[in-house]
Amino acid sequence: MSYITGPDVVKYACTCGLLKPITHLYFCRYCTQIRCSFCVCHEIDSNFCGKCSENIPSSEAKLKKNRCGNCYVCPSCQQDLSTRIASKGSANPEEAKSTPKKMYYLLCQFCRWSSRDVGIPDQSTELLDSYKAIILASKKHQQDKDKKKRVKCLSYTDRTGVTTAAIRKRLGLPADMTNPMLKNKPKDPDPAKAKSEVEELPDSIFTEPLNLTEVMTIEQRLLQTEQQPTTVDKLFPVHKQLSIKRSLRCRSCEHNVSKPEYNPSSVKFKIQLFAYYIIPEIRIVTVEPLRAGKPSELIIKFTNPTQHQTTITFFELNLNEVDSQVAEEVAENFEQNLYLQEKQQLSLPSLGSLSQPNSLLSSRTPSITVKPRPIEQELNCKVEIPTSSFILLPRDDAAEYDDSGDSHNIQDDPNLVKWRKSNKAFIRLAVTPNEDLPLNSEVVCGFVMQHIYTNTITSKVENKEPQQYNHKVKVFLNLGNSVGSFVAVVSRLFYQNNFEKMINLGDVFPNFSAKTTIGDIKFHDWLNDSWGILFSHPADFTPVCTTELARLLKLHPEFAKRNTKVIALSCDPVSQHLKWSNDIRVYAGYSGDAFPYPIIADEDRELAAELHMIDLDEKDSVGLPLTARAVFIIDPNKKLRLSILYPATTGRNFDCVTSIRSPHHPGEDVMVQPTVSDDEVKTLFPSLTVVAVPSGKNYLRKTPQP
Amino acid sequence: MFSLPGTRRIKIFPGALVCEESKLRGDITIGTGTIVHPSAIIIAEAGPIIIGDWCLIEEQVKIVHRLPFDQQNNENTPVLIIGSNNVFEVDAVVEAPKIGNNNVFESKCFVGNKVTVSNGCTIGAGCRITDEQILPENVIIFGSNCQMREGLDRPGPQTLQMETLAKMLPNYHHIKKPNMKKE
Amino acid sequence: MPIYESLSSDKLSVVLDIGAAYTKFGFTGEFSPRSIIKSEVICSKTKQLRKIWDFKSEEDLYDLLVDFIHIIFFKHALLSPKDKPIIIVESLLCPTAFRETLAKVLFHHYEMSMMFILPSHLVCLASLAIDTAMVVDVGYKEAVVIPVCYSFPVVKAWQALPIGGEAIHNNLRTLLNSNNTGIQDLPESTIENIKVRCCFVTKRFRAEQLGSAKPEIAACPDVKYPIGGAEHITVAGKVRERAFEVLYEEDNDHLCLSTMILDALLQVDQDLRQKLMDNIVLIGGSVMVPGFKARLKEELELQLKNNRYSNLNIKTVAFHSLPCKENYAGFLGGALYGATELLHMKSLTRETYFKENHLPDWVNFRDNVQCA
Amino acid sequence: MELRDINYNKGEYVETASGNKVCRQTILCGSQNIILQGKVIVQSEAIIRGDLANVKTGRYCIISKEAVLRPPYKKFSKGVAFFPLNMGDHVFVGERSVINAAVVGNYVYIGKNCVIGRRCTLKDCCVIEDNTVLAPETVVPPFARYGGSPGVQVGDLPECQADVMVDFTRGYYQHFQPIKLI
Repeated sequence: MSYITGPDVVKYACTCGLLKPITHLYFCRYCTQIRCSFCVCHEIDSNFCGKCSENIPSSEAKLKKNRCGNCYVCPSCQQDLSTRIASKGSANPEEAKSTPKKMYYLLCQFCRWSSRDVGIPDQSTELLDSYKAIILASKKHQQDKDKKKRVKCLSYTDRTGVTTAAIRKRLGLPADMTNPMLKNKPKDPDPAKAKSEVEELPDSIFTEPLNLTEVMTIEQRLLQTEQQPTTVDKLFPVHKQLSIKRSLRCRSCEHNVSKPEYNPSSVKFKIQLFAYYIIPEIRIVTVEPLRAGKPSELIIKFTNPTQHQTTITFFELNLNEVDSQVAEEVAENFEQNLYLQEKQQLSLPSLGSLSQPNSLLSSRTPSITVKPRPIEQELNCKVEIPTSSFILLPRDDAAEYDDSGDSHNIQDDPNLVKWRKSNKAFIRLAVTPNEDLPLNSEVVCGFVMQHIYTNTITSKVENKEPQQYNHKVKVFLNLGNSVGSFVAVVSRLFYQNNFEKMINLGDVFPNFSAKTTIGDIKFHDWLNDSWGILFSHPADFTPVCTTELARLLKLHPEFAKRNTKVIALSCDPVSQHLKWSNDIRVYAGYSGDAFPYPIIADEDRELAAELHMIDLDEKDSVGLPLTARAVFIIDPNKKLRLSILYPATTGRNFDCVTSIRSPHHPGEDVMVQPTVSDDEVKTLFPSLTVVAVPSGKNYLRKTPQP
Repeated sequence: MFSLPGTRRIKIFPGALVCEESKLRGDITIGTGTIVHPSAIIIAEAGPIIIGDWCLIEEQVKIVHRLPFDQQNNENTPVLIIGSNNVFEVDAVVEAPKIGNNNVFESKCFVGNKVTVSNGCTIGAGCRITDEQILPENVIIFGSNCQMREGLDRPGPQTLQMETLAKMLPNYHHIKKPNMKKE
Repeated sequence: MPIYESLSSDKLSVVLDIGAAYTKFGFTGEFSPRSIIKSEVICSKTKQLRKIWDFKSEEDLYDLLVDFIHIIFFKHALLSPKDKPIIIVESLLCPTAFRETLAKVLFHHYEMSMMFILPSHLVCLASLAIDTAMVVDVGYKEAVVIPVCYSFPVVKAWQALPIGGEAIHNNLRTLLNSNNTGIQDLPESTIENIKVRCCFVTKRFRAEQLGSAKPEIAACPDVKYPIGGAEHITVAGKVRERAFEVLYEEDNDHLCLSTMILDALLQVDQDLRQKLMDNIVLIGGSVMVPGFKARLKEELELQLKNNRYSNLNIKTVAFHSLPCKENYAGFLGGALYGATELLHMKSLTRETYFKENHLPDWVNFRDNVQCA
Repeated sequence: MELRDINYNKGEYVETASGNKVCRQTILCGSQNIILQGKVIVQSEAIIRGDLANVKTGRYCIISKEAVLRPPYKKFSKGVAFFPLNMGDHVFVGERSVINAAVVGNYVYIGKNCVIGRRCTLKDCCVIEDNTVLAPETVVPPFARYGGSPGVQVGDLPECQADVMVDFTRGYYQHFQPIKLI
């Protein structure tokens, strides 16, 4: 999956020093080195049209300017055009009996541009056929002429491919010699005349309104490179650009590492030395939350893609140590190349025109090997390198259909191998992010994997046994982001049930300062002497939160009536809050101008941690926990009166919160607190009614709402 | 929510093919020849919806009659009139308050409730039109940036396709019975 | 007819003009580029679209160019680059870092056989068959004026100002932001499209009027420009007419497009001045806007009456009309030159490059000595 | 990353003898015209319009939630005909994607929320990114990565894409497990 859509988390180091996922690497079995698209030589194998899937010989492609003769792209939106048939009655009414002519026109099915838009008349097949016939005839004529010409003036140049220019170059003629062109120049072209009159702006531009649908966009203009018209009535279809199939060649040994089949729609290859088929694939299965300086368990999966058993051994990865052997080899190669080229160049003038020309000397000049570069990846996590190695069984395609249990009997180190099935093994490793790793940074670890590469092609006849090599690969794993220290603290709090530090009901609510949508505030100052409701939501632009906040928006007058200030909180920045509050207003159908209550932006989750309203199960896109849905009610003495904590997934009913602030619906009777003694009650609430309950205790005492 | 049972408020004219598996809510009138595929959703929330003749409404289409917030709570409930020969392709979401004739709403387009659609418009696949505007006739909207161009003429009606569908669909689906007489 | 033969020969070589905004690519002997593509590439490391010219270091540029040249050859030219010649059209003011990295990419990575570097100001005259002209190149990043006298670019007279497509875009963005509240961060591609679809170079008196507090004339009609399907902005008539004014308004040093041309003229020998002014050639994508030439002529004639330039004694000003679109004028010159045998005589071969490990450059003393 | 287990409620799915897992909350019209070759997963609220024409999928196909497979139609002078929709092996169709293609090759990955226009041909080994809109009758060549609206080629795929897709769809099938009651 990750190869197709997700980010590449496991990367292998190519010999040239670039890091790539295994799918993008090649393995040259002649050099037993990893190669990638950067350090191999690309060559064009064949040209084809992506629309009609037809191969086009390179000579024809060149002639047609690398475009397909039959397929067109839309000048308006650059999609392929479809050919439509329109039947048209015969022009002569007398020939009414004749079958209606089939007329063709081009239509873009995406933007509905058609060749009729720009007044290209519909084409009949006969016309097209006749044109084709003319073209064919002229081609044949040309070919005949070419043939004749060739026979007639068979020259030395034709036979050897040595042209006068090449000889002149070979001889190293001075550059300032008279230009041979001048001799042959038939006539100097007339120099252009500059004009002092220039094209003035038409007056209509100042008065006529502009119809945007008639003016082309820059992309449309540039598609027609030669004319670059500006108005849509000059949009003409463009022939479709061809695509290519390419083969890849190792620069060191000149062997192909990839060569596709000729057929454009085939996905098979004649030569396929892909690393994915040769080198064991590594995937991350699970990794425990990573904390700076703390070891975590990492489980990775190895898959053996080959038909041969292999043994995997781990080594420490040291980035500073240059792979000396490779570097030397390459340097040598490089020098050799230079030497070779120099030799060629020096030897040629002396050999003169008698020797074979350069083009015949060798079909290819040897390639220059790409210089390896240091790997640009920092490691910030240590891997405990296992001392033991393990065996990876060969791949068995039949086993895919075999549902019965595994019948292997391999003695595995149980600390290393967690589980194995056919050619796969799940390996347990211990990783420790560096002590000084900052919060929420990407954790990358690496190691060297050695596997056994079995070369099945035998170079010598007597040596029938497949050769085996130990091949080492540098592997880098991106383990995701480290969870920060404070989250560690919070999670420890949660895990150890250490709730002493939590604010209890009746405690003074912390006087924090925070960034909000109304600017920076100090909580107690903001409250002044009213009641306060602080509530948190997991994230902006989420459905449940929007409905909650919208409900609150509607209820806000009710709170205001009760001398209660409302403030919201989440981990999103202020800018997000502001945008979102517009959404809420629209959703709630709120008519007021300003958003009536502020929203705190607790981006670093400090407040959330302090108030213990983190939901460890809900994480944002970078893996940081989100705030839960908490509600705190604070009285004018800044004491916590009530707290509710819902998980992020569950919405709250804010009508309920209103009722907390005044436990009954408006107009209904209100309960009197049991702490108020009966005597006091009578003085405070003269219209008190006591509800009789079976227990005989007078705790249900009601009074009309004050 | 509704006091009347849903079916009684749905008026289907003869010749219309409305699959049972479609979801129709509220006061909806469906004209002659219109085909509603299974799992299409039509919700008349703010007021009645009248769909004209020969409209094609494919799967997952959502036609919602919902007013913009600033027009809600008005006393008079406006009627959403959708003209004839409109095509709503798979997963198109249309909330426009007024739709003319011969329009094509391609797959996954979204037309907001501030957009008035005239005649012969084509809303391209995946286009999201929400800005308050009246789409001129024969306009074609396409691409990720909702580029506009003027068409030569209105898109051709899908009568041929609908004839085929009218023959095929009753073989496979339960069709809601027309409950209106021809006018 | 060898000249004809070379034009139609099978041996086509790639001609490349890597501009700051757009790259013009095509083959020798052809009259228009095969394609004009944005000079940007998806960075293999960050997976983000990056402009070639916004490179951070030479190594960074190397990687960007490798990817970019790959696209040119394998998506457009459909040609294996190994052992093929290439023609590069570049400005005389091209930074050394860029040139050398490009040479390194072409010779080391793509193993091209030879590289023929042509100065754009000179070669664009090939299609006009003239040898003396005042060449004004208004590109994306900057406008560069270099007089060419008898096929020799008078480099000492060069003038350059950062007024080009980018400056116009920034100006347009500011103008749009000031009368469209709530819409910010329009992508540059949208700004560019607003520029080419709505804006034009207005006449001088109109520009002055519209720039004043109380214009006496009505600006051209406003345009309602949709941004996606959810929003639209109003491109006011004033904005449409004033977007290009950055090119003509004198900056703090009293420099603008017209003064650049005349300042360059001051550096040239007296006898050549009138001839140069009778042969002004405008190239670069930014000069293609309607009204550009007319306004420039107006401005030049006005400046010539100014004290600063009165001793130039210029009577007439005349412009050439190129046989091609101005944005690929440099390319066309390269394609013409590249089709001749000069390609094999004058170009830098891979062998020489490796031996000398040096790319000839006019600013390099060593190369100048050789020339002399 | 290795795939995590994808759990489903056993009661909601029907498993056939050939290993197809089809959700009960799907709309399979004209089921006699739908051929699922085996080990195919059809998730909830997916729509397959077998009533219009034959729909055939290969082995190891995944039809995600709310995806629509709809045979394309073609206009002729005499009327409209619906064409069969053929899908190869190892194809993944993302959530809410609408497939009107005529042919979907083997080893094809179609992202979420895509529109594949009428009579498109997706050749073997191609990837359609999320939210792509392919115009009708588009041909996507092998090893191409398409994206955007209108869909254009945005990149190339590695040569081993076929095996990557085989591995992905097989892995998906293996990880698509009923919830185990503890």
